[in-house]
Amino acid sequence: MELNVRLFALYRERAGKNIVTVAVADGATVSDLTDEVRRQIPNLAPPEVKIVVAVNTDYADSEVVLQPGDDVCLIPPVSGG
Amino acid sequence: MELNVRLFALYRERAGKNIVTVAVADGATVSDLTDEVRRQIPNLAPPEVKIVVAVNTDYADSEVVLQPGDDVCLIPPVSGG
Amino acid sequence: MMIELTEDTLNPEKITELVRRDTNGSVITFLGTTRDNFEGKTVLTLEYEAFDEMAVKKLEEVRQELMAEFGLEQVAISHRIGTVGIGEISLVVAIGSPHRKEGFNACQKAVDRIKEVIPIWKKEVYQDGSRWVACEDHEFSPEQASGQGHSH
Amino acid sequence: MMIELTEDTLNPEKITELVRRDTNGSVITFLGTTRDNFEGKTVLTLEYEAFDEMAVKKLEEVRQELMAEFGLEQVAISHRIGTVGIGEISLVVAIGSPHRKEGFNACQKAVDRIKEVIPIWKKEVYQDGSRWVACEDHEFSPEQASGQGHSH
Repeated sequence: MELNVRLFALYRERAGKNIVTVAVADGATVSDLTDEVRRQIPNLAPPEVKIVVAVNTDYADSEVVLQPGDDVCLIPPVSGG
Repeated sequence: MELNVRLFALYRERAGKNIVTVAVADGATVSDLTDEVRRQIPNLAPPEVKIVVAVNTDYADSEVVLQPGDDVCLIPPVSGG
Repeated sequence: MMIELTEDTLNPEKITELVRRDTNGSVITFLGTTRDNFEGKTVLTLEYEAFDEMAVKKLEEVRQELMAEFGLEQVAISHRIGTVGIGEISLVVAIGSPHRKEGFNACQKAVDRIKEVIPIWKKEVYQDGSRWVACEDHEFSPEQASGQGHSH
Repeated sequence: MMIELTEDTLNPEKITELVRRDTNGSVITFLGTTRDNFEGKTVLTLEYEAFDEMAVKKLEEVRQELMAEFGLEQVAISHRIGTVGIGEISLVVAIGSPHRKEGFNACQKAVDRIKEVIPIWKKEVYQDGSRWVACEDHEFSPEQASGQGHSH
């Protein structure tokens, strides 16, 4: 399936775009997705940094299985306040 | 010496006046003064309650020796805020 | 004025402005407001009485203590006296600081100290009488129990 | 509105009014204001970016958590986004409570949680570049070091 992954702030600037379209297998997990994004955008985050993912506006663990149509967003380290 | 002792709030109401004039010996302490005030106004405070005294706008321990002209005030339990 | 004792309505916005700086990232404000009830009794209004000269002096001492202890430069305290209606503000403490941690700590300590050492007294007026309140932190002290017993 | 995410100037007085009640004795307000410096560099302005839908949802979750944990009913949070000038207010947290202790605790925790979990990002703009800030509580994390290296 194809997912449109939204990027914010630091990740958006590093990628040079708001949205990256990623193809993953059916049954793919959040972790599979971030692996694929890293392949497409190698400078997104250093290897030692875990990329935090929100699925349908909630933080999602790396084992969460993705569904077609999921709203997937990559969340760089937050700095509100 | 004679001292004009100012009363506030609860103590003022119990005494029915703002100021009580108290005669104490030269060299009298804060503790001597409160003993004398208690004699004059027995209902000012129950015996188990220590009457807090300010001398010249600072809290004064019971051993402080009073001087003629000292500004002496009795401070009931505070409740600002 | 970083210290104020006044019969006028307190203006928290003005007091907060006093402690804002471009070098600060945090402003903590405490508003003490008068409550409409005490142990189930309806409070109609409150009367604050102060030993003015000493109260101002002690407020400034508390302010200086806090600034020294927490390394702060912006601390403002205003206390209202006289008649204060229900829901109105009786105390404002505003602390500006580079970071919030010391601001929160200083603000809490400020209020604690004010309630402990400032010669100000609050009288709650009920339909059927009144009561001089003792500091809430000594709610069950013999003095306050006695204060309640003698209230009229 | 007890939760607000807005590009407009924040109005702390209005937000504070929301949490005042005649049954409450305490209002604690935190204002987060933008600082003019970072490690000796002059900050000209700041840009706040949010993942709006999730930020509003998470702010409401934090609000509900606090109300449950501290037994509170009056909690208001407003966060500004977009361009924010130096010394302006980026965050307001206001807590009304019967007594001050739970208000102070809840307010501190609210700010901590907001800085941990709300998907909002702050960019400091300098004369010669800019930097996405990582949460101050993770100031020396590898991610932020990398963020700094990549800033432009």
